[in-house]
Amino acid sequence: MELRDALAEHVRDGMTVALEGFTHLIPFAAGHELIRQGRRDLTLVRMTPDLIYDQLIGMGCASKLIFSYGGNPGVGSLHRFRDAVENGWPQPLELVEHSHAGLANAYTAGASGLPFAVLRGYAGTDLATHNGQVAFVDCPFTGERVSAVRAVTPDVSIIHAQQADRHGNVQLWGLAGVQKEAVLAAKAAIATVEEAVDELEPRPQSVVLPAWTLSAVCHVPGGAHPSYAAGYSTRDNDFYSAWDEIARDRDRFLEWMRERVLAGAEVPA
Amino acid sequence: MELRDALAEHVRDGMTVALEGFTHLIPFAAGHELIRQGRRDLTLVRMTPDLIYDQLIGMGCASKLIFSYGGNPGVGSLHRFRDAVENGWPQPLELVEHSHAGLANAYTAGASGLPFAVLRGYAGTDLATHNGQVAFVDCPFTGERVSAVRAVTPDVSIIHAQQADRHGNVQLWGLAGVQKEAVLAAKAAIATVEEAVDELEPRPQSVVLPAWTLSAVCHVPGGAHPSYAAGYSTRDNDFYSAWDEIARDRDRFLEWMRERVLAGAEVPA
Amino acid sequence: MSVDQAAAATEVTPEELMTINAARGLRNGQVCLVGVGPPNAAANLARRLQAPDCVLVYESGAIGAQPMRLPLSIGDDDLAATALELVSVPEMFNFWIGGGRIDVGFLGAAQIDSHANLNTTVIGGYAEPKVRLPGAGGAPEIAACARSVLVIVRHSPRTFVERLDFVTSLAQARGQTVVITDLGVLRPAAGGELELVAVHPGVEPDDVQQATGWELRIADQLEHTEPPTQREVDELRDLRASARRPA
Amino acid sequence: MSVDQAAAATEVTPEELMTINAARGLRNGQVCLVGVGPPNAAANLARRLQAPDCVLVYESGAIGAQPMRLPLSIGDDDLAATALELVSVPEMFNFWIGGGRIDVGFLGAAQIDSHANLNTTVIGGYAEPKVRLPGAGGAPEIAACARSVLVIVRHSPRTFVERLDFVTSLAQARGQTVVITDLGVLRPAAGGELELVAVHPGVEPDDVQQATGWELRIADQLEHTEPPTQREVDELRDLRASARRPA
Repeated sequence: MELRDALAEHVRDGMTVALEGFTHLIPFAAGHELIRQGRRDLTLVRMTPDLIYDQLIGMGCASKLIFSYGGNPGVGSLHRFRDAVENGWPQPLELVEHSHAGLANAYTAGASGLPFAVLRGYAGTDLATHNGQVAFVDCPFTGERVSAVRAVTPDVSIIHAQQADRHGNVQLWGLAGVQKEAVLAAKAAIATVEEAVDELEPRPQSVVLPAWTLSAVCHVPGGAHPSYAAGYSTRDNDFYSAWDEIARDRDRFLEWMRERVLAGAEVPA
Repeated sequence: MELRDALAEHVRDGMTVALEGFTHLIPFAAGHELIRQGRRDLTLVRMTPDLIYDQLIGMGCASKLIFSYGGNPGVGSLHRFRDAVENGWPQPLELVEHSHAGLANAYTAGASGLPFAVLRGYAGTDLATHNGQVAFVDCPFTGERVSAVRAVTPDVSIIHAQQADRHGNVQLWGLAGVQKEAVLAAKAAIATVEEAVDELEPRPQSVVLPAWTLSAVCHVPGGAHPSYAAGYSTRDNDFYSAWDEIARDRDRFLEWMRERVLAGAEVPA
Repeated sequence: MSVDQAAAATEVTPEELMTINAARGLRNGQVCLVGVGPPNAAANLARRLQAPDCVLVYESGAIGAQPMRLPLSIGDDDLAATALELVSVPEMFNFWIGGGRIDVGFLGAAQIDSHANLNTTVIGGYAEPKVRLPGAGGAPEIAACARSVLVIVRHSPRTFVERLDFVTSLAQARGQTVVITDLGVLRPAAGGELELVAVHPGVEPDDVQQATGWELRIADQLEHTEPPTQREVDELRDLRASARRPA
Repeated sequence: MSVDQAAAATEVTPEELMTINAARGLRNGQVCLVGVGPPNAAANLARRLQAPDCVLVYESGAIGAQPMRLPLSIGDDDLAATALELVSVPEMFNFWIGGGRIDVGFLGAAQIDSHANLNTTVIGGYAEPKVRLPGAGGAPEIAACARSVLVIVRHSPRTFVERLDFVTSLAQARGQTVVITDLGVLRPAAGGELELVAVHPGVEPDDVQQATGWELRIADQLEHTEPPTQREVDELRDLRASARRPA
């Protein structure tokens, strides 16, 4: 299926959408297509918003962000995210802010069909004060107080993986992040893949998502750039560094997006 | 390390001990060694007691059982388990009885350092009435009532795996059951392995337990028989069927245990 | 169906009759949670007949298993070796069963009541049981979370009881329940009480009532199941024989 | 230590000084949870010096990573490729961090208070921040669950503040906390208030007080850290250069 058609069919304005991938396998091509399709008012969910959400936020696609770490890893700030929070540009961004453990468990609860999950954490921090999706419950056996996070159940989750077979089963390997949980927590799920193969070959440290857990599978080689797909590409650390300057200035950012994303062709930066 | 020495050092009368392995990789050799060492008053934990706990119970090693399915898979009853529950022979057996989901989550809570876990299940059943380690909690966000199980944290967990490397890292592959959770929930953990290798080679569908999560690793080829170790042996279904008759009669059972287990040599049945 | 195609009802065992009728209910693409015994045979029989692409899930952690032989236990090597994916048991129960991804869950029982609640725990009192049964296993969550539940159980007054000695699994709240016995087929009517909706060839409604420990509701339009075909019987027997063949 | 062996303090940058002092605290066999930046450099420096067998864990899911080069992000391919095991992020936080299996957790901060509570969320008010920082990441759970926490942070009155604008991570409840800055080393005294226990070569206690936004407790027996050795500096610089070398 064409990525364009899959996203047009499944993602509509106002939906809650998760593009997952923890440093590795971030579905950039799908994010760019959402920008081209002009989606608005999305609630975006991601543990690490990374450059992809910096771009979606800067292009005015999102009104709310559920996240746990909003930096450019190893580089510094996400300037478009900061501009939205600090100055409301191009529009205000409501935040639902977790720790990594909190958001990971919120996905896990969603994948398990549970309304919440319990974990250690949050006690005594200001995170619990500002996030209505965090609460505390008492252990019915020991009386100990633990924290609880509300389940996250995206309307659509989108991931990038290395391979799909002819039945539409998808396999990813290497750092697996929270992708299985994001897919299984969602009402619909879309995977872009580097390669279409006849049969999946079992691999070490892999995650397989059966075809029947996915709504669409799209063949998009290089669809994780500037993130990477182990076995197919390496992380474009230079681009991550260069983004700092591109995103720092609103006009420079808009120009880059017009040239590199809106123009349509997915070219390596 | 010799299995005999590892068990003598770590397992003492009255302890809570889990021997895990879901059909696959059941640590029979370790169970037999516990019988030879004459352990008493153990609280045994296992999702599927299987033949190994039928033997430990019948030999009077256990006073309490935490479990979720006490049958001989595909064959029928565990007669020594039944005799203990129905007639108190050779001694009464206190039961803490879960569903699979309940006990799996109790291990998971233990591995996570949490006092309890939440799940769907138990509502309306008599299981909740008779098991003090099951309760109900209300979701702090939706008000929905879900069930809760108390964490299981064995004093010692024992597993069987395919390989250990020269550093003591252990790898198992195939059906992985709840072994990782059992090891990480326990205060001490022992692994028996089919083979000692120089380096572990990454494999599909494998679980690796770093050396620092284990208290002892023992080289015990065939240590899962009549269960099996994928890649090394197949399940001895004939023995599982034959056990029905051996275990049905107390004298026949005791004779078999004397000849095959107490005599010391681990011979294939 | 011609007489040539149909195997005489007397030729098949009660278990074969239940297994064949259970297999008929499965369709391609359905995700089936399969346990040991008749469910295992029924699901694998369906794969040989009308549903080659139904997805078999075993609570041992095998997803999309395609066993060549009939597995004897749910942890057989053949299941793991042919599965699309293996997951841990906690993941199986949390993400796959608890997460509501099972279309058809198979269950058996030592006792069933008029609302399809099931007992697999004890006959007699819990503290001093007359017969200690294996217990719950995955049944309570399969009953609670699968989209539909298929109970396979032999019909007798000792099994179809007015009051369970122990409620191990609560009747399906979420979707459909079908109870397939060696006498016929029952489904919950409005209100949840089981109703006899079909009888097998040669079985009269009164035979079923005699084997049921409560006053049985019988559907106005009682149906008759098709007798097992020769192909169904042959494939089932070949499947059972395969369990004893080396891989 | 002879002058020959010691690199002159002026030769090293503040970040190098912090990194070298942090690396010195690690021992073989310790399980270290490592983030980006100085912690990453410190842990990998320790592996080249006194602790070749310390175990590196990255919250991205890599356990026992043995990177050849200094990774730039915690999700670099080199970490995954050299790890003993990769686990999902939920498993990392539940079983490995939450389960209390980390001996040493490294943290940084934009603000730290007198009890070693940390802010990585905002400068200014939460609703209308002056500076929006990245946020929590894994810090709150590392702070709560690791056996000891090593905070690496540059010393300035803007960072060492009387009152945090936001409490992202609560000070270590379970074990030891050590704060390593470019001026010295602080540890909680009885009651939990940080106390200056050591200064780096050439640093006076008053320099540290000037860079601290509250009245600083100073240990009765104030120690002086050893100056970085030439080997420490060389290895650290080679490590940093390695990040830019192809694999």
